[in-house]
Amino acid sequence: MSLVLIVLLPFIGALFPALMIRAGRSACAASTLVFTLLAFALLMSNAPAVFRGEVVTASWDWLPALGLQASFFLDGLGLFFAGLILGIGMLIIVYARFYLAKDDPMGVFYTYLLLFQGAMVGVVLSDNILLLLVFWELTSLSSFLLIGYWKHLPEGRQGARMALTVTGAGGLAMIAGMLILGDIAGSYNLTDILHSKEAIQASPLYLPALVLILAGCFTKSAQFPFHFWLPHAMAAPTPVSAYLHSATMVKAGLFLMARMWPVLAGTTEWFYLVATTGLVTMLVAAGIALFKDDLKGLLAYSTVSHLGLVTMLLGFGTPLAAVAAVFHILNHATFKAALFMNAGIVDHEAGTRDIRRLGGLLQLMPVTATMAMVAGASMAGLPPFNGFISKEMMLHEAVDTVWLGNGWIVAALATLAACFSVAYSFRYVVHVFFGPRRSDYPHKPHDPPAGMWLPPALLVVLVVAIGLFPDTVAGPLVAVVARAVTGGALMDYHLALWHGVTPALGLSAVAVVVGLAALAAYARVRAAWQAGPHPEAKAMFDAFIAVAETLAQRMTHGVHNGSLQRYLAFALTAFTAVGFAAFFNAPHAAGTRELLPAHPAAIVAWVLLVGGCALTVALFRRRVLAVLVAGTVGLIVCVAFIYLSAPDLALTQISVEVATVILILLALYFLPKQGPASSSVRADPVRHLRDGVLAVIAGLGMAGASWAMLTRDGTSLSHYYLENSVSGGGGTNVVNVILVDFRGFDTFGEITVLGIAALTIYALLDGALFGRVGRRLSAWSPDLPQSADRHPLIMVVATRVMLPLAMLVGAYIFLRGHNQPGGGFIAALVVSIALIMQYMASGFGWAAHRVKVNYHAMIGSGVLVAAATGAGAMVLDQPFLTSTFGHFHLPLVGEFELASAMAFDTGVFLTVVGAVMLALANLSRMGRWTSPGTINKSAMDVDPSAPPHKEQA
Amino acid sequence: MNHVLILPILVPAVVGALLVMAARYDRVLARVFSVTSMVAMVAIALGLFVIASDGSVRTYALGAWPAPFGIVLALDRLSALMLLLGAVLGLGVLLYAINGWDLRGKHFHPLYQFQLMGINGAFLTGDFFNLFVFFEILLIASYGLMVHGGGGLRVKAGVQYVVTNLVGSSVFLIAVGMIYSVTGTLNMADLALKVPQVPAADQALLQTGAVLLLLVFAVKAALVPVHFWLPGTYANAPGPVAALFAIMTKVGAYSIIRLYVLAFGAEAGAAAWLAAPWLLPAALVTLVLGMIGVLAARSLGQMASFAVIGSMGLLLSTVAVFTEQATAAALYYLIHSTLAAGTLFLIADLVAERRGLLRDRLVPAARIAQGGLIATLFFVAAIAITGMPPLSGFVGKLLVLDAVRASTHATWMWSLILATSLIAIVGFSRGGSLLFWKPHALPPGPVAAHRADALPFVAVGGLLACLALLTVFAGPVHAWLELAAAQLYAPAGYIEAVLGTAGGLR
Amino acid sequence: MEFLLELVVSVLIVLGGFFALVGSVGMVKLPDLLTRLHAPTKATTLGVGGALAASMVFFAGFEGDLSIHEVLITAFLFLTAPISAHFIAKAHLHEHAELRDGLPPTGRAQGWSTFDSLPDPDDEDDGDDARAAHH
Amino acid sequence: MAARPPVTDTRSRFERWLPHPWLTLMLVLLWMLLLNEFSVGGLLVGFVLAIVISRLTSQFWPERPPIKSYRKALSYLGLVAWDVVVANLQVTRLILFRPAARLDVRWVVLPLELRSPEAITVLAGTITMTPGTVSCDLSADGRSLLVHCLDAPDTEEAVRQMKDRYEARLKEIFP
Amino acid sequence: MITHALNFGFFALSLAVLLNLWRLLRGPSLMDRVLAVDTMVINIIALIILFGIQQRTTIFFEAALLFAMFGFISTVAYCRFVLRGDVIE
Amino acid sequence: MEFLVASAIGVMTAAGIYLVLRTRTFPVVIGLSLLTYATNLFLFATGRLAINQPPVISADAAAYIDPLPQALVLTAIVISFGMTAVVVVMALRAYLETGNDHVDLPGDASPEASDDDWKQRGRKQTAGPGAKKGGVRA
Ligand code: NA
Ligand code: NA
Repeated sequence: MSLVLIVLLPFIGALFPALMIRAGRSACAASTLVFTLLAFALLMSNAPAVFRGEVVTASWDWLPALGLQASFFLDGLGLFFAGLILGIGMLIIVYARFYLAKDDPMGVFYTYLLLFQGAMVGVVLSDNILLLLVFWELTSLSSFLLIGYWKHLPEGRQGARMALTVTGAGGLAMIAGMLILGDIAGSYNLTDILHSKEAIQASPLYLPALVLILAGCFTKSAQFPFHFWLPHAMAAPTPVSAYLHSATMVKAGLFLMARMWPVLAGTTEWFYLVATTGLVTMLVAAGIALFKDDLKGLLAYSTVSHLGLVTMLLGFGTPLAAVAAVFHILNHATFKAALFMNAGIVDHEAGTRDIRRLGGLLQLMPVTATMAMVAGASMAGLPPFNGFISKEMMLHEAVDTVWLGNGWIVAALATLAACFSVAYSFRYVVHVFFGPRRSDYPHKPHDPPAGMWLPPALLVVLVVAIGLFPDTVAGPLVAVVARAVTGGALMDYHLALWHGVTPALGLSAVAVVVGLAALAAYARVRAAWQAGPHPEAKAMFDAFIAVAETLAQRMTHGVHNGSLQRYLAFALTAFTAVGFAAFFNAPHAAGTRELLPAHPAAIVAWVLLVGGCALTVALFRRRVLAVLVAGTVGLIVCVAFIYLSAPDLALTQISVEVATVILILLALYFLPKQGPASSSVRADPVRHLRDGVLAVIAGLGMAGASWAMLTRDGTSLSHYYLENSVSGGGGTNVVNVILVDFRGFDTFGEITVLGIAALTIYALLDGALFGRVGRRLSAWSPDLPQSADRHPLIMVVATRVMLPLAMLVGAYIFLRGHNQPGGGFIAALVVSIALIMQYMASGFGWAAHRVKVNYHAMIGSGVLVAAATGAGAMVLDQPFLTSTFGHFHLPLVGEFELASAMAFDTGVFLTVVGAVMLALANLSRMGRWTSPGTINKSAMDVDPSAPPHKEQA
Repeated sequence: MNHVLILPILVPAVVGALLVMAARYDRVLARVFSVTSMVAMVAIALGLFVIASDGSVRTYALGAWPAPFGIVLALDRLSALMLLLGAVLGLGVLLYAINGWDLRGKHFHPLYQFQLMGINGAFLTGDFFNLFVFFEILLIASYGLMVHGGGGLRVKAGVQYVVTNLVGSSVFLIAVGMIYSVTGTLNMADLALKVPQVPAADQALLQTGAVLLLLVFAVKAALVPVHFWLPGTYANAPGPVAALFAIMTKVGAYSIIRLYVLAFGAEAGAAAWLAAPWLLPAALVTLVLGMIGVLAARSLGQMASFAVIGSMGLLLSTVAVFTEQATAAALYYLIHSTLAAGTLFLIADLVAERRGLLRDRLVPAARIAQGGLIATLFFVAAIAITGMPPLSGFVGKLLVLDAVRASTHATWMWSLILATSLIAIVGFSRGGSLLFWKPHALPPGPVAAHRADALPFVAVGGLLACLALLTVFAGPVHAWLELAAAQLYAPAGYIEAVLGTAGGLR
Repeated sequence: MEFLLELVVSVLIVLGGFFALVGSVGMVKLPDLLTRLHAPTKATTLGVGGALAASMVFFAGFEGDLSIHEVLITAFLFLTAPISAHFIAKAHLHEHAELRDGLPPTGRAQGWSTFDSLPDPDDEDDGDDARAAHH
Repeated sequence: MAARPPVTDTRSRFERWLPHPWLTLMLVLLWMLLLNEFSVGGLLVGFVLAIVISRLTSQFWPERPPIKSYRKALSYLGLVAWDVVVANLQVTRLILFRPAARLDVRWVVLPLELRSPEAITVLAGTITMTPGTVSCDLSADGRSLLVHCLDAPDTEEAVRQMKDRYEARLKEIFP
Repeated sequence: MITHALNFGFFALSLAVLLNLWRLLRGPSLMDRVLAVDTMVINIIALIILFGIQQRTTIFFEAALLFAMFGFISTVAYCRFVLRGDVIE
Repeated sequence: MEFLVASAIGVMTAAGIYLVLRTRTFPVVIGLSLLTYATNLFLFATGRLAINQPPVISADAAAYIDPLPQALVLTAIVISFGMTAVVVVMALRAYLETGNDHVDLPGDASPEASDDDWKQRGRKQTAGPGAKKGGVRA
């Protein structure tokens, strides 16, 4: 369980700094330190077991179906890395406390740092490779935050994004690789995978898995050609660089290669992929490092180079190389973290990290300079420091390595890299600390406070100690780590400063000599370098991202250009094409149903309909006309419904038709009455042709489908409805019984739709009365000449007569709907339209004043009545909308029927009247808004029977 | 008679009606009604979730008419899951919205209730014409919500949204008609029995109808090439409304899963697995186009919109594999992407509300009030939606990758899913950097004050917490979803439950 | 008796069809809207009246139902047709402002209502009304 | 709303429930026509509906249409019905047999003595439905009617006929 | 005999409706077209009635009634639109 | 008869789609209503065609048409009525807000979509007797 806690502690700790910042910077740092320390102590408490050769584990089933377990294990490798992460972490925490400026949000920094720390610890302690992936990506995310910590710096933001992009991409590749690997091994648990070497290496999926996993490792560890992000991540505060980019995160890739070494290494593919990449990285980065003027840039490329070195060693695939790799990881962590902190001190105290502006700091910052010299020498691979030992081991392995049949090339290139390494290391020391003192340092340099130099000093001590007594100081650790890496392969190695005169020593000497010579001739070397081409990876990356963004934008905004016509054309083409394709992909046979003869009147109706459609299309720019003509098409459809035995449909359609016409005309008052010339066929014949072709094809499709359907017999449920309508639904109009009973739930939904439509319309119109639109409306005047009489006498009289008549008809249609064509909906439209007639004749002001009903409430009560009718059944423990009916007998009146469906239909009626009236009345209110001076109090413009010029009520 | 089944539809309907009638003038009353109703819906959904967890299918015959003649509601695990998801998202978004958004136009609360009524109905109904009705309810309520508050672009985008959906509704009816014309039924369970019996001569009509219906659902689910409505709609809708709309695309996905496994699944004879060849390529293209859109987005809302499109592509490509395992993975991803997208839209609104005329456009501007907190929330939401660990997006992606392994198109799917993840990461890091980091590079000016109300942050935080829970309890959740998928792929239980529904007294 | 009924029904149908046709022919044949207006208002209305009367007689005579509800439609059409015509004429006059000069004077102080309004607008006294929300 | 006093109802209870008793009766009659069959139940429903509807709609027709003589009104209806048939024959003749160029189209102004809006409306309707005339407009003060004649060589005669035949009779029906 | 009369009726009314269509196509003015549609509606009512006689059913009565009512209302609405622009003011 | 109905559905669909693809909201609305007619007729036709077999139970009826499609169409008509109303009003609001009735969002695709003809119209005083009268106050 303590393993879980080790991983969790940093995450738990991450909550505190950000919240504790008010308690002070030191308290903040202290809390961070405490959690790290706790974790470190826990880790160390497990160390003895590990050194005994045990493997400590902890596990919790997270997502068993996937094989994702929150399981951790601690072996030598894990212990080593976790120790590194937490140990250096503590130093960094202390260092950062002094490094960060007053106005840097320190709490946030420590939070990020702890998040990162937790993620890293998670990576190295995960037993489950899917869990490892989780932490792996978390390191990318937290490092993104850390690199971008100084939000105001463009380099910081860009560096963060670049790092995230590159490592994120690698991480994604690794997901695939891990999933393949787990599939081959049959488990995602490392402990299982590490025992499946044969199965894995024999699998045809070995190479893809390897490549994908390596993609993750290489990006994370900044291997060529993915190395470029690391130097740009140096925009981060130096503690971050020291921590992430020297000691920990970049080593995650190395860690994973080491972790997987037992199962993945040893194949040709592994060797050529890993060793070559490492070699190239080592060489290229070392070369670049020599010419970096930014201290951190130099260190960054140096880091890349050293990471390449380790990678190469791992790639060699021999146990000894693996030991060397592990040892170099340790050594590099010590001297490089020290150097980063050192560079940070220089930057902090001298005010610049530019080597060209530095020099002569030896006397001013003696402590700093001393540390730089020791750590730098180690980096250069000079004895008696730890860097020397592992470099020797590396050269030794390199000499033994045959690359594509060539026995010397690896050694030669490794030596060349070592030359560069010596040169840049010395450049760091000499160009910064030696030489004449300058008078133009941005700040006055001096050694920093102890809190800042003590952490690197501690590392420097380690550098020396390991260098002098490698076997004592690091031996047991390296042994236990190496055992973990190599899977316990037996090997014979000896950590020591002096191995006698070996080819490696000779190569080392060559490297020192050549390196120093290069530094001596730095000016000329640099000139030569500058004469050559240097492809700048960042520029290429930026260009790549820019191209990607541009392409993405072109594509996205080119396709989604806000054009509804295009959207609809796409959609309709899709519907048509898919429809045709589906139809012709499936078997089909012509129908055999006996056809109905065509009544001559039906043919005439057909002519009318086709003519109406054609005319609508031809006249679409003359809008009133288009409404009128399209209305005739609707009329013919009504007639078709009548002819084809659907009286209810005809009644509904005609009612809806009129309400729609009134609504459209009301809206058209404000809209342009004529479509613009630019929308005419002449203005854009191509588009019209295109649309026409699409329309005709779609029309043919619909006609064809209709024909196919109409000419064949089919089964249906109709018999049930016809049989049960009277006995079960209490009505002879089967359509109505379906509507209010069998499928009353549809109708309940349908009236809700109407209610919502009205509410939406109300909200839309009400919102138009205020603000900008409201002001526009107030300033608006009609765009067509208006006749003088607004409320003609004859019309007023006519509508007065019509209103009771229409209401009577409405009541009639309502009451008989259950047994004959009709029903609540149609009745509601009849009544609404009759009411609207009053508005039309006598004006909004006059009519609205006389309508005492609140239409909102009417809609709500309609829905409620329908719902209550339905819910009434629930009281009797029947399902919602269960209907009941009964025949009653009263003297005189005779027999009559009462059905709960009537109550339901009342709900329908109320909702529909409310909805139609709310919509239409509010639409007409808009018109009043534009000319408020014309509110009428009297029903008609002039009443000749009234005394002249006297107000009428 | 278990009346709980009708409550997810009845409660919002009644509350919506009451809101129209009674609580119209009183904002406090309206909010109390609305929130109470949403809490009730969460409770009801939880209850139904528990009920459905025993693996049996519950039915509710409206009007006591037996299926296939009457309309039957059916509750299985999938329905229960969707109801719960909708209710949780709905509650979160409502808590966000009652901080002022609800007052920017009329009738926000009733529309909201009706919206949920439509969504819940779509998840519960076992009748595909009734499904049409509930689609229309949720659509028309969404029209109202979409244009809530007004504004030129919003209303114009609203027109586009409405027109597109009206065309979609027409095709819905045409497709329903084609299917009815050869099978003579509207009940989905009955359809599952009728489809295998459709003679060869009628197959063309049946399959055309089915494929058109698929395309209609694809419109709702924003699948290429019928996805065009989404970016304009979501990016221009009020923030909370866009957040609620995150569940609406899932209605399309739900319908596809429901109908094409039940009625056009293994037993469907000549029409077996009809949807797969159409769905998979379209979904993959959607995935790519969506994620590319994330990179190209000009505003946070747009970015979230394209992320929704991309996630729908991922979701439906997984569905298109049509295996139990893939469906379970898809459902997990569905829960995740709904909550993540909803949260992201709310965050976009938090930003937009604080940046004046710039709204959430991806251009650097002065720092905003509560910027740090919002940036953190954004970071978490972005992690979720791009599928980075440790949140549910990552788990979902792993599940999906694992589940589609057996598909013949696995290589393609893997490559596209992973590559588009990268694009999304690049896009979101770009957006976040621009919105939250770059302001620090500008000369510091006064930060426009903004009410630091807790409620919106509670809402966003609550939704993010749901994502965290979804991650932590991925194991049990996925186990449940596997059962849900297994239930889907053994449709006999559903069919028997629906068609065996007694007709009450009759 | 049956023959007589049949005859009556047939004659009514034929007359109805004939008048309806005449109305529509007139609408096509006559030269301008105002003259065209005469045809459908009268002939077509009578035509449909004939059909309705035929229906009434038919159902009363042959089906044994006393079918009188056709009266309602007839009455309705006779009430509305002149009003439709009146407004079509007014709208036509308004659309063709040039016709105004050809109109005879009203013989009153005011002109025709399509073109002229009363000088004293007696009914525009409260502009607040429109602003008052109409719920 | 403040500017306008509420529409106050000063009528008696009888007037309120039966604001237009004749209208109510008319509605009952129409209801029976709609039902197309006689039953006591239907009649009762008709009465209830008629009363409710006339109560509901009375706001929209506040002034009772005062009809002085229902007998004369009925005979007027008969007259008009006859004239409609005649009118149709005339128009048919004109349409079918008279070339359009030979029509003597004229405007005629009919000064009105009628004052009640209902009466004017009925007159205008009658004129439209009867021989060769369509009423096209009212004067702005509602006291002249503009009539379009399809074939009226003698406008004086036309005016006289309209006044004598219809307006005079209407004056006896409406005040 | 009624059959023949009906045939004539159908013929005459169909022809009438076609003539209405012709007027609808030709116009020239909006009001001409409104008149054409208005007349068409009335002719269609007659057709419906004759169809009812032919089929011996009164089930289409309400349709005819509503056609009459709504035909009138939409005609008036169009006229109002032309006269005032605002159908309800 | 079947051919007439099938071809009518096709014609209305074609006309509807053509109009739906126009650049202004108004023809789009008209197109939608034509499309709705086509859809409703199609849905109705799924019950196949029959003359004088209305689904009203009566003693002397020989056969009945399938009533279910009719009920479905009724629902569809009502719903599309609500939808049409909303789209009309939304188009109106969009016009009031943006000053044009173009269906496209303003952008590169359609320059016209950013015009504001409302602005120009607001200034133009329309000479009409009624308009004049509106301005006079007693
Ligand atoms: Na319905
Ligand atoms: Na009905």
